[in-house]
Amino acid sequence: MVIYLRSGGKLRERLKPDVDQYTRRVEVEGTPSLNEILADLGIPDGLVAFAFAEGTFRRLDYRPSEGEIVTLQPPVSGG
Amino acid sequence: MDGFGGTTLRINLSTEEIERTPTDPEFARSWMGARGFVSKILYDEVPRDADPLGVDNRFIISTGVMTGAFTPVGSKVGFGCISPATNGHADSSMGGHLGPELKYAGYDLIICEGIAAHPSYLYIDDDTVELRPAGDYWGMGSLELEERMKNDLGEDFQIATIGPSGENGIVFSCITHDFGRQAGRCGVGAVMGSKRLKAIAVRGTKSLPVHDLKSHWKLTYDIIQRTKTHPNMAPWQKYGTAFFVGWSNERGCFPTKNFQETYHKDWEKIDGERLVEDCLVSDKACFGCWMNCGKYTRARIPGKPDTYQEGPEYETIALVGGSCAFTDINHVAYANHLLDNIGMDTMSGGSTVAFAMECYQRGFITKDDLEGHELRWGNIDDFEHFVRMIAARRGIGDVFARGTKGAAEAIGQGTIKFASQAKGMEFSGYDTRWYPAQLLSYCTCDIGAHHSKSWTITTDIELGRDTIEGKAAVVIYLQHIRPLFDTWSCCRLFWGELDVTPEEHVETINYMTGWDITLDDCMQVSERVWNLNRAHFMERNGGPGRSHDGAPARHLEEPIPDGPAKGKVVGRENFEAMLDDYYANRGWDKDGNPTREILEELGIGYAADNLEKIGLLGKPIPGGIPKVRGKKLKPKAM
Amino acid sequence: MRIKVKKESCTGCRLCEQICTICRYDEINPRKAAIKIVPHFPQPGIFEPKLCVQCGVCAKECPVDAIHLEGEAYVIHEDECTNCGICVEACPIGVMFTHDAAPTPIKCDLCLKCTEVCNTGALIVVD
Amino acid sequence: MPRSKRHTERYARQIDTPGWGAEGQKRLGASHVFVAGIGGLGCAAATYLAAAGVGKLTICDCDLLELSNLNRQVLYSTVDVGSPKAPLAAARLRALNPDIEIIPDLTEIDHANAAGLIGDATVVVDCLDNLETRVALNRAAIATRVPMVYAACSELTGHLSFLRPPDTPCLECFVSRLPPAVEPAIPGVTPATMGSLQAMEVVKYLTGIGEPLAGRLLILEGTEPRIDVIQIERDPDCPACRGLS
Repeated sequence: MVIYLRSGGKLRERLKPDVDQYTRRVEVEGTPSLNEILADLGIPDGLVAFAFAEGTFRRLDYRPSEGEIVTLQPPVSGG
Repeated sequence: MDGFGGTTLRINLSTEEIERTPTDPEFARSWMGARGFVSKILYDEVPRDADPLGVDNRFIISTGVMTGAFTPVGSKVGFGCISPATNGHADSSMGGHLGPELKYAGYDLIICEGIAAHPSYLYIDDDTVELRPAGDYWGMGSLELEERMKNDLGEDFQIATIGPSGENGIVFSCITHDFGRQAGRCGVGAVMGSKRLKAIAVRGTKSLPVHDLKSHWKLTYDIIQRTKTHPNMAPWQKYGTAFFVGWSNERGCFPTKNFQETYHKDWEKIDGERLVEDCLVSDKACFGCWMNCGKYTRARIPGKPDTYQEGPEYETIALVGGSCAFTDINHVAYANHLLDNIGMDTMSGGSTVAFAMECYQRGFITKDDLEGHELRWGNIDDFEHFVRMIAARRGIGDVFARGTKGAAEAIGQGTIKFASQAKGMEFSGYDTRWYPAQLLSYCTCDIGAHHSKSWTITTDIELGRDTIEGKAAVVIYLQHIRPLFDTWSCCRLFWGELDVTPEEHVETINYMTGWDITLDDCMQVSERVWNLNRAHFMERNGGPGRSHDGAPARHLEEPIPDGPAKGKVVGRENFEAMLDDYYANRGWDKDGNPTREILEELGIGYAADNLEKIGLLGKPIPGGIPKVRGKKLKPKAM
Repeated sequence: MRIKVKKESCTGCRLCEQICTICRYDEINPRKAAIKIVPHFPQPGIFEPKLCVQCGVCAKECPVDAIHLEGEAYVIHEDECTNCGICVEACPIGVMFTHDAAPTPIKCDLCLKCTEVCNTGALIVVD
Repeated sequence: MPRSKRHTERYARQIDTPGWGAEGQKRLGASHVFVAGIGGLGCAAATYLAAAGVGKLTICDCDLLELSNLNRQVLYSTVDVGSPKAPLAAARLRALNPDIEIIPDLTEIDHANAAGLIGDATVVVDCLDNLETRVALNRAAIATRVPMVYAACSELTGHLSFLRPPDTPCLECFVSRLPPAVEPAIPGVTPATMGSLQAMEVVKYLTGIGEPLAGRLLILEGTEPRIDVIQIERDPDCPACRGLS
């Protein structure tokens, strides 16, 4: 199936967007978790803190469904 | 005058006259401070038939040579009067910040006489001294009032207060300061209340004159650096005196169920470790002290409001916790707060409730006497209700307001046997049946039973707990050295626990004052005070002296039923033999009456004249009095 | 180098106040100290040491520039100070103290003696 | 000028905000806001809270000013480098609004002292710069039941939420990963925006205007730019607020 991963910030470099400036189309087999998808894309642990999809917070054990747009968030704790 | 505030205040509460005089340097040198000052003034001024709670008693507030001056550790202030508990000399001291504040305001001594027309408080702001109406302060609890007065006058005033107990003349009423420091013993709070003096507020902003400041501060500075790593420092800082609960239990001297037993099987539920782990809010030190033995705590009991208090300290844990058989440190801390706020000494107060609990256990008092309540061992609600009955002098509370001796006399039926007191003041938190020197210490103590003047648990262990041999001489030495700290008006613990020598204390006094005195000179002052207090007690209470030194029957006759000291008891014969030994070593005759020879050697021949007039002067000792009274054993103090 | 205050370790003994006036004025008088221990009792039951943190606001506000940065401490020059009290008002943490018998406001000059007598870790020197 | 007239004039331009009024202004004046950290977020948040007339502001920060702070921490001057930030900020804010109480506190916040520091505060504003201290503050806010307005920044990304468990998640319900060890880039505009939004949440809460950002996380992505407000929920296994009710 196909899902879309988005990122506006520095994760973009790792994500290599292709749909537009922020979004990458990813083809996956079965219903993998975000953790598994990120590992396949070679995005190291620790770069993504959590994600959200359709206005809802998602942990990285979340399994996106077909066509879902998932926005990734880096760890943010500065001030 | 170097080393002193310089001014003595005399306040006639009846006429509101306030007289300021320079403190007499000769007087200062002869009596040095707090306990010493008090002893001399009471002896000179109080008519022998004066009612302790009447107009002729004096209420004295006194600092001493070491107070307030970067010393180890001049935090103390002494209160003096004729005690309503013993009808003799009373001095009771407390740490905190009041003493130093008084000295920075310039005062060595405040002598209050008469009785105020209305409830009042003493207001001192440097040179401004006023007797102000107490208004609605009267009736307030000690701790509540301190908070209120800090709000009314400002945080930089140091406040001492009495509670309802002191207002109502309960003989074991205390004076409270700094949210948990007390001049607890001898009923000084009752005398303050009898003067209608609800509180003292002091602010002092002056510099304390010191003769040789550089040598003075360097000495104490070096002592601080040296003692920071002393092995006793860490446990004292962490647990304070509560550390000794386990120690005392192991040695079979922890009062339990009103001294029926001497080992509390649940001691681990009320010891220092429980206190620190369950209740500690902060560590709290007196002025100028780097050992911070004060533990400020919060007690939490379901269904009751949380209370904040300093302590409980060892003595409170022993005489409230052990003696009333509590098994939860929160209950002991709550009881501590209750007694503090109501204005009762936790030692005599705890003991008096424990005594009542035994009376209840044995059926001498019943529910009918207790407004339908019970008085069960270890029950905080029963404890609280009974304390409130005493404070308000309701019903049988009025009887127990006289302390264990007074209550036993009123109840009769042989209850005096289990009143652990001497001269009308309750024992400190150490049972004596395996510790004969401690029993002698209590019974010969000039203010009534109190460990502050002689504590011998380690001495008894060192010399052998089953013997009386050589004990009396050591007790005498301790009765001179330990009260010396009350006379200098500093804390005893730096000597006892951190090996700061008495000689170092004397050195600091010399730097401060410009005097050139030795420890022997100071020990003579201490012995002078002891003998003057003895003479004074006999002049007030008749004689012979020996008749006032008796021990409670329980400690002479009733073997300890269980625990590490099982089967131990001092025995009447042993006790009387110790008294003989004690009098001989003091230069007193067999009846316990001081001789002219000793009184004159100490420079108080006038006391011999007075004793002679009433036929109580000691008979001359064949071969003369001992050259040196008392014998030093490597001291270990608490 | 500065003095770090650990409020929760303060036991309110005020040795710091005493040594401060001994070293500053050759006098024993805690009211003239450049450090002040404020108790908060009966609740919450803690002590608060009030001590200059060398932020320099006083020096900025001084109308006669009598407060100078010397090493890491702002120091009042007694001969230049007019004792006008503006710095006392301006101090953001209320640690410029006054005393009737002191010629200028009283301010910490980082002599560090207080940290030497403190036995609880409430006042420690940090770089 | 008498204090009452000065008061009216100072707040004249905000008091007519619907729902604010004299009552809301009074509530602000009676409030105590604890600002944890006076860096980029804190400078913005504290400035607008002081200006708005919050009666008592505690500014808690143990750091000394560094030159590299000045790209985003605008309460300080270049000559202040090396001095402690909390009193400097307090002096500036006091000049901005002398009618409120500002208490600088140089205590380093940790697990042991955080609850005591918060004390009687009405609201805590989390303007800290590291996760460890944020967690200590979060625990203390839970223990004292004081609501906390959280914000955090990295590059052009910012997060914001109003936390008051058990009604909302706590910080540890949704911030579960340790950040990378390297200090993130923080252009001044990001904390300026997020700190201002924190002040807005505090002011709303104190005056009672509108809806707090409760149970929701606002995510600012400055690059696109885009703002998302997503639903967040309590983590039943949260180490900080599990079982709280």
